[in-house]
Amino acid sequence: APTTRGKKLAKNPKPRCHRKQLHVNFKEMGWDDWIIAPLEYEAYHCDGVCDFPIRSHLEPTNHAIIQTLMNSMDPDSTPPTCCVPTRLSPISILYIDSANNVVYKQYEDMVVESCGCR
Amino acid sequence: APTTRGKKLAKNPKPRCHRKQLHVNFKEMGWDDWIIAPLEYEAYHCDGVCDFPIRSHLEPTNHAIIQTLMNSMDPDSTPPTCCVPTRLSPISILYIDSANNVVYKQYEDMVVESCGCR
Amino acid sequence: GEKEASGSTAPALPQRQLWCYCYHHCPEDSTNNTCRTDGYCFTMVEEEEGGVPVLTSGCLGLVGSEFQCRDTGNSRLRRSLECCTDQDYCNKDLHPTLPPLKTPNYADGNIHH
Repeated sequence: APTTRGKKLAKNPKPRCHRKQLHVNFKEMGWDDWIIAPLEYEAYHCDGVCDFPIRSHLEPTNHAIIQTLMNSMDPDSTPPTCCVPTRLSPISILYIDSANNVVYKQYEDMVVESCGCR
Repeated sequence: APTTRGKKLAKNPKPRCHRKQLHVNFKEMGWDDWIIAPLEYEAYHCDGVCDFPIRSHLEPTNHAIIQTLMNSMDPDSTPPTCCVPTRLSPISILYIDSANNVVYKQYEDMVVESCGCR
Repeated sequence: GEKEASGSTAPALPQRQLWCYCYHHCPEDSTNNTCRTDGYCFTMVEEEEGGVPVLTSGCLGLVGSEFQCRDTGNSRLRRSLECCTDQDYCNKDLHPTLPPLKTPNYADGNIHH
């Protein structure tokens, strides 16, 4: 069995499921005609592989664990689970609505706080 | 513009996010030494693309919509969102625990009821 | 553009469930090409990779409808999406047309035609 001293470094190039940056620019989306502020914000997104065993911080469901096990048995017949947001937070946006009112509204689930395998 | 009569049938080969079968066989997983019943069940899984616009039955979050829009602007810099279970249901399993007791327990989140883009 | 009903401060929330005409990627339990939503019906025309315009229609949820119905004019594929909520199956009367082709802006300004 592999000893910890001569531990073989995993050559797995694919990073595991984690949160990455995703800078959203409403101006580039052409929305500066209705959004006043903010015109950009950091939304983050989730990326990376979900392989066995799924670590606790990725909060797998029982189904995700079973699917991951089956994927490890036969990758061709069962796809892996997917790295997705598990916790999100809101941001508030000041905008002009279609009746030309200035509105300040909280939009739920706009920023990724944590990712997991589902 | 395409008329509804001569409407161009979408040639999109990639099916969109939907629920697919995933038959779980505990015997094949080698778990028939501790699981008494059921020895197999239908767990389903989610598969398919999440492209713009995300339909209502896929229950996108605001973040998923923003990410999908950004993916449609520049697929190389922003990955698409992922098709994952959004509603799951439990099953009950009769098994022998480590103290050799026969236990009947409900396991949460074992069967996919619906899929969505997250 | 979009025919979004809107109130003074927050957009009028369409409480009732709206029936929409649905073509291409309807929900699995859909019957007769229809779907139901708490939000908007839509029709979209999008130019596929090969340059062929494809029509799709269906239901968009209320969550995120401000974003989806406004869409972005900077998507890689040319497309046009319209939303409506005034009556059941209102998207049958939506006929979006593809936006004009964007003329590539040449870096070198000395190109004379």
